[in-house]
Amino acid sequence: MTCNFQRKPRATSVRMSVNVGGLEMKNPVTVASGTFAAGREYHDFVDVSTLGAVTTKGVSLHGWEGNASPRIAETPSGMLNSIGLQNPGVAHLKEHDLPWLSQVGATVIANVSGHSFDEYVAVIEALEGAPVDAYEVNISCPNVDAGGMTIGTDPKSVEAVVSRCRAATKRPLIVKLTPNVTNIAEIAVAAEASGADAISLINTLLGMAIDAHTRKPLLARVVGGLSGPCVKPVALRLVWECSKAVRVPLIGMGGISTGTDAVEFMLAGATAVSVGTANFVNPAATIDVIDGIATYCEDNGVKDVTELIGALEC
Amino acid sequence: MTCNFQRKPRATSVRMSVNVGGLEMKNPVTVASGTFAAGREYHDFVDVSTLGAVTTKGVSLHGWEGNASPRIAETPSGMLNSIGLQNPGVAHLKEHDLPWLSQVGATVIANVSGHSFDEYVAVIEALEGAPVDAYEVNISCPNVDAGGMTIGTDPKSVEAVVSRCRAATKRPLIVKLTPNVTNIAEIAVAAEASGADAISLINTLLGMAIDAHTRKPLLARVVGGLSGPCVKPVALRLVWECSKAVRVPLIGMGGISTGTDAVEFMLAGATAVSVGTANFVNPAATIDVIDGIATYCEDNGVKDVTELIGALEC
Amino acid sequence: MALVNECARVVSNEQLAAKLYLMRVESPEIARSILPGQFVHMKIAGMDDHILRRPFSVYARNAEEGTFDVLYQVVGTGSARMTDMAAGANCEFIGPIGTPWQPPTGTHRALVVGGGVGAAPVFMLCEHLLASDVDLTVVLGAATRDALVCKSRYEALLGHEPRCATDDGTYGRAGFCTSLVEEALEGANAAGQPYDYVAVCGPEPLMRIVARMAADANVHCQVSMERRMACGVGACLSCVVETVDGRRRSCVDGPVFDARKVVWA
Amino acid sequence: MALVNECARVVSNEQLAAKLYLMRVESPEIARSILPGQFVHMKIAGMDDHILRRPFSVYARNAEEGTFDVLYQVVGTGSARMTDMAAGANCEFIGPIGTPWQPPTGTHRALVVGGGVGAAPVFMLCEHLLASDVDLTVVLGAATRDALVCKSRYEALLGHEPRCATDDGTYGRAGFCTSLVEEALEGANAAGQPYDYVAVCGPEPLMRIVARMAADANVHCQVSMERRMACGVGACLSCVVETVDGRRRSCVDGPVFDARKVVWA
Ligand SMILES: Cc1cc2nc3c(=O)[nH]c(=O)nc-3n(C[C@H](O)[C@H](O)[C@H](O)COP(=O)(O)OP(=O)(O)OC[C@H]3O[C@@H](n4cnc5c(N)ncnc54)[C@H](O)[C@@H]3O)c2cc1C
Ligand SMILES: Cc1cc2nc3c(=O)[nH]c(=O)nc-3n(C[C@H](O)[C@H](O)[C@H](O)COP(=O)(O)OP(=O)(O)OC[C@H]3O[C@@H](n4cnc5c(N)ncnc54)[C@H](O)[C@@H]3O)c2cc1C
Ligand SMILES: Cc1cc2nc3c(=O)[nH]c(=O)nc-3n(C[C@H](O)[C@H](O)[C@H](O)COP(=O)(O)O)c2cc1C
Ligand SMILES: Cc1cc2nc3c(=O)[nH]c(=O)nc-3n(C[C@H](O)[C@H](O)[C@H](O)COP(=O)(O)O)c2cc1C
Ligand code: FES
Ligand code: FES
Repeated sequence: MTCNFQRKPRATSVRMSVNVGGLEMKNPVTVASGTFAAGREYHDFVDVSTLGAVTTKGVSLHGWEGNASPRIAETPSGMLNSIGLQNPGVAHLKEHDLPWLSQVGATVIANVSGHSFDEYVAVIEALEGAPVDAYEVNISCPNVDAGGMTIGTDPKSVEAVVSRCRAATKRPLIVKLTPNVTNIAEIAVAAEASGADAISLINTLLGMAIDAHTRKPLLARVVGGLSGPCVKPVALRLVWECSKAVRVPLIGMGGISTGTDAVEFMLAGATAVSVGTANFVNPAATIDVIDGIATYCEDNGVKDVTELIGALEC
Repeated sequence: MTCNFQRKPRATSVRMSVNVGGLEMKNPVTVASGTFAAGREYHDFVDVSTLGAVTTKGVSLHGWEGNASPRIAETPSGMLNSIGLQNPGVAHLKEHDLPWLSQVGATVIANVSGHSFDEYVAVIEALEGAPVDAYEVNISCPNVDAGGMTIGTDPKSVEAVVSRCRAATKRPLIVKLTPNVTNIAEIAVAAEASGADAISLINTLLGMAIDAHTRKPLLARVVGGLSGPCVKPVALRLVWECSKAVRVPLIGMGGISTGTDAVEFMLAGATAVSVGTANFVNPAATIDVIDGIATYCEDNGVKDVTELIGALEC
Repeated sequence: MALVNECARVVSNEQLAAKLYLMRVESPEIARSILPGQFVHMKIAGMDDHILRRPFSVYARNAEEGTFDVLYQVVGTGSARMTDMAAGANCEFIGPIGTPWQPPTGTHRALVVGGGVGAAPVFMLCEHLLASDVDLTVVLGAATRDALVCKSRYEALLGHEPRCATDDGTYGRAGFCTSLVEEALEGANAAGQPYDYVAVCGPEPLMRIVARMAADANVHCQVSMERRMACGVGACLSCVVETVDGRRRSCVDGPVFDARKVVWA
Repeated sequence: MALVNECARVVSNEQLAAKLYLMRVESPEIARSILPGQFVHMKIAGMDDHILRRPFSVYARNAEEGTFDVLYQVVGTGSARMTDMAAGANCEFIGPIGTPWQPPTGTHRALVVGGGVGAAPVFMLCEHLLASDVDLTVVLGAATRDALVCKSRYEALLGHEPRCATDDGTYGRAGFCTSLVEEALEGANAAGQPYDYVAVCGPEPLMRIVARMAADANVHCQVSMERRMACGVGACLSCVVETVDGRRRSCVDGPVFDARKVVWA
């Protein structure tokens, strides 16, 4: 019978801050876009200003209504979602969410979506005056028909969209990649060459679930994105491959639930990490991950968390 | 305190046989190559002659010694392996395994590997006189440096190897695809166009696991192939995508442990299924899957198991 | 009211009928603050390959003793696993979540309908209505006599039997409880004492029909919408309900919705 | 001997020392047929996200009562979960697996070395050697006094204390047990009564050193090699050991190998 209210990371002597392509984070832990809304829903559990950053739910120019229900299904050690980037549009984000985030003192990464190259740029332009610390350009959502993942699987379109976003802002520009590709290194190199300051990965793996009894897919949209612990091996491998292909820092994600998981991603080459699906299981997962990283560092004589980045021995 | 010795499927009124591109199977259940050796190791648990087919471990011309240890790691609801196609060569298969399989009356799919197009053809040629019912050409192993997956990710090389194998045999030719590609349909179409009688999928997803404590990868080869229940959503999605792209029958696999899992793959478009990692958990998994399919059919008024193929409603 | 994630302890967990169980947990913060119609999001221990929480309505609570009750039906892995939880077992609940039942101010006569396990989420509402001196009619429906597991609690609360229907006719009216609802609405109208509030929880077809009847009778009606949920706190947009105002989250914009706002499937 | 997958029942499961437990299970088929050095592949219930079985050597068996014992150390998820299994719990074992210890025919004097939990897999070998009137020396090593949990069983079997060493010097010889092994080999040679068989089970560095000593003393030596295992029955090639004859499966070509064949890492 214990409750913890609005947890914060515990004190540690470890230097926890990291710099992700110009974005200063007080610790290496942010949240995966779409799993934390704009922070308010989790503020009862976690003081969101103590996170490395809050990454907001994907936002488009005028908002989208997303896909039909059911939108989720549970799968072995994971889940599928086909939310379809439901969002009320960038104006709503600016009016309702960013002021609140700014007021509580959170570091903010705005996750940007679009159905066209123009829409990505328009969203960034709309946010340029707002209190946002970095952009994460989502070219990897498997749940929308136009834009999203289709852009992120071809180096040419990656170059096109990233260079246009780059031209629209001087703020740190993070590009979020899809794992559903033959050669992630090629995509990462294209993003880097077009001006990305950092790369985040992975978005969800495209998957499907079927109810044998009804003979229907469990998701109304048939296919959806797989996330959670089950994808961690794939995510780690992709982060490791990217870390060998590019010089820009990486934000690693995919199934991170504990400090140890986060350390594994950092060893594989990530500078920061995102906690996604784990928030649904444990609403204070972000704080547990931050504290877990600190414990690992303390136990292993690591004075500065950046010593972990790419420190895998192989 | 119960033991079952050498189980066989129970009797059923359901018509269970399927035809996979010319290969007659008494029921839709075979085993995933590399998880069942050549059947003998499981014959204490399962009468292997009662399976739809026994798919043998990948074989190369003169044998390979595989990768260094450790070769496996457990991951959430799955496992990674980097066996690296260790095998004693096609002569050994012909001398020791095929005669035994033939003697017990098993239907046999020989899984064929090679480091070069020539090697694939040479293995098939070596097996032409031997008691083999079909070939499964593995162009999707993530654990070897030459051949394997590198061939299976490019439609051009798929065409090259499949058409050469096609020319070497009149027996049913199954081509096994890797899930580690951007566009599975394109690969499947290339295989079909080059003469494949059937397509099997998925081979393992490329993944990685790290021991944070030692800072080393858990596999000596760093990366390995992910299998087991965790990959089922990805496998189902790929089978469904392929079933829309090609007309040849599909053998579906990836995380199948129960009859219900198998039914899901058939609804998604598979004509037959393979049981892989589940054998390690439950050595009689194949029989449980066959019986489970029969139960599903009985409970749902399905008289012929082929009614399930592609019967997904969406 | 702030949400908490409370580490709770099972006090008792007993089978009431086929596939129907009652679990009492000690969870003082949630027991203290939960309102009728709100729910909790439960982390069931020991099913590590099933990662999501499971949402359950609160059937009753005892604020002083710091306990609340969940009436649950075994439908799958999680609910099956719950039946194994013995007294003393630990589990985690996020709560109290969602919009409570909100009878219009000045409600005099209310009709409350619970179908199947939907009888539980309306019990605290009935307590509240009686405490406010509202004239209350309760209709319960179930598949069969033995599944009417809430009847005795309602009897004790109301001082008389709730109106019951069973699909198989083994108790009360034979068939769906919608016929009882229709009669109640018509009777009240005929008597010139129409209801001013209808609350219904149960399978979606039941709620749709009752909502239609209430609309026809011009009575304000609320329904409790269940969706598959991931976060349970409004963050993930898994659980949306189609409404005339667009897609709304059933976890925090609901589960209780104005029936006229819902666009039925 | 055919392999079986036996659904067994826990008879008892008690803690012997820090992180060391003894489990007795009723599993008549395996108890009846298992040979010294063979192992079982256990499916631990209730850890559904950890799909693989765990291999354990059999410490002792009672063929009449149909039980066998496993001595296990808590090192991770599975072994931790095992500690929760109460008497009456079910679990599945594949067995009996692997090559048994094979003292050369005509063995007169044998030296058996068990390091850590490696003391368990050699116990049935010692029973066998004594039954065959072999002159037997047993050396046990452990980290600390309390971890010498097999000592009393060996005492009862031998009629005297085994030779013991503890890393921290809290019992017997201080330091690694390899010094006791060296002395035994040298003493036997000096006495003109050399050993004709050495069996060793324990951490790989210990086995490597003992194997070296035995080779130097020209004594036939067997070792028991542990590898991470998936199938446990010889099908998957997960568990290979480097040998002079190439890569061999530790599950069925071992776990007991001729020490001269092993190519140490
Ligand atoms: C706000 C709310 C309140 C609820 N209150 C109660 C209650 O008081 N008592 C009770 O018995 N049940 C209640 N439910 C339903 C309960 O959450 C599901 O029965 C439970 O999650 C099933 O879990 P499982 O692991 O047993 O089933 P699973 O194995 O996950 O699934 C079995 C079946 O149940 C369906 N299902 C799964 N999750 C849900 C869900 N969230 N809503 C509807 N169907 C679902 C699946 O589609 C599937 O057909 C409530 C649901 C919601 C959303
Ligand atoms: C033939 C054989 C006989 C064995 N006999 C015994 C015995 O009698 N008593 C006993 O306590 N242990 C024995 N072991 C080791 C035992 O199998 C492992 O300790 C157990 O599998 C660990 O499971 P876990 O889930 O607790 O650990 P995990 O969480 O899976 O892993 C914890 C640590 O143990 C290591 N590990 C996991 N599996 C193995 C393995 N198969 N071999 C070696 N290290 C492993 C991992 O690398 C990791 O460092 C034996 C192993 C083999 C191969
Ligand atoms: C419900 C849900 C919604 C998501 N929405 C978005 C989104 O709006 N934008 C985005 O870039 N990624 C989105 N993602 C992907 C996550 O940010 C993350 O990349 C993925 O879930 C893997 O991390 P995890 O396993 O920790 O959840 C979403 C994931 C989930 C589960
Ligand atoms: C230990 C192991 C060895 C494998 N060896 C082969 C192989 O030799 N040839 C091949 O085509 N696939 C091989 N595979 C892949 C499987 O055949 C199968 O495609 C994959 O494991 C997915 O199915 P599953 O999840 O049911 O195991 C191997 C898989 C495992 C786990
Ligand atoms: S369940 Fe996440 S928003 Fe409702
Ligand atoms: S564990 Fe599979 S071959 Fe040894």
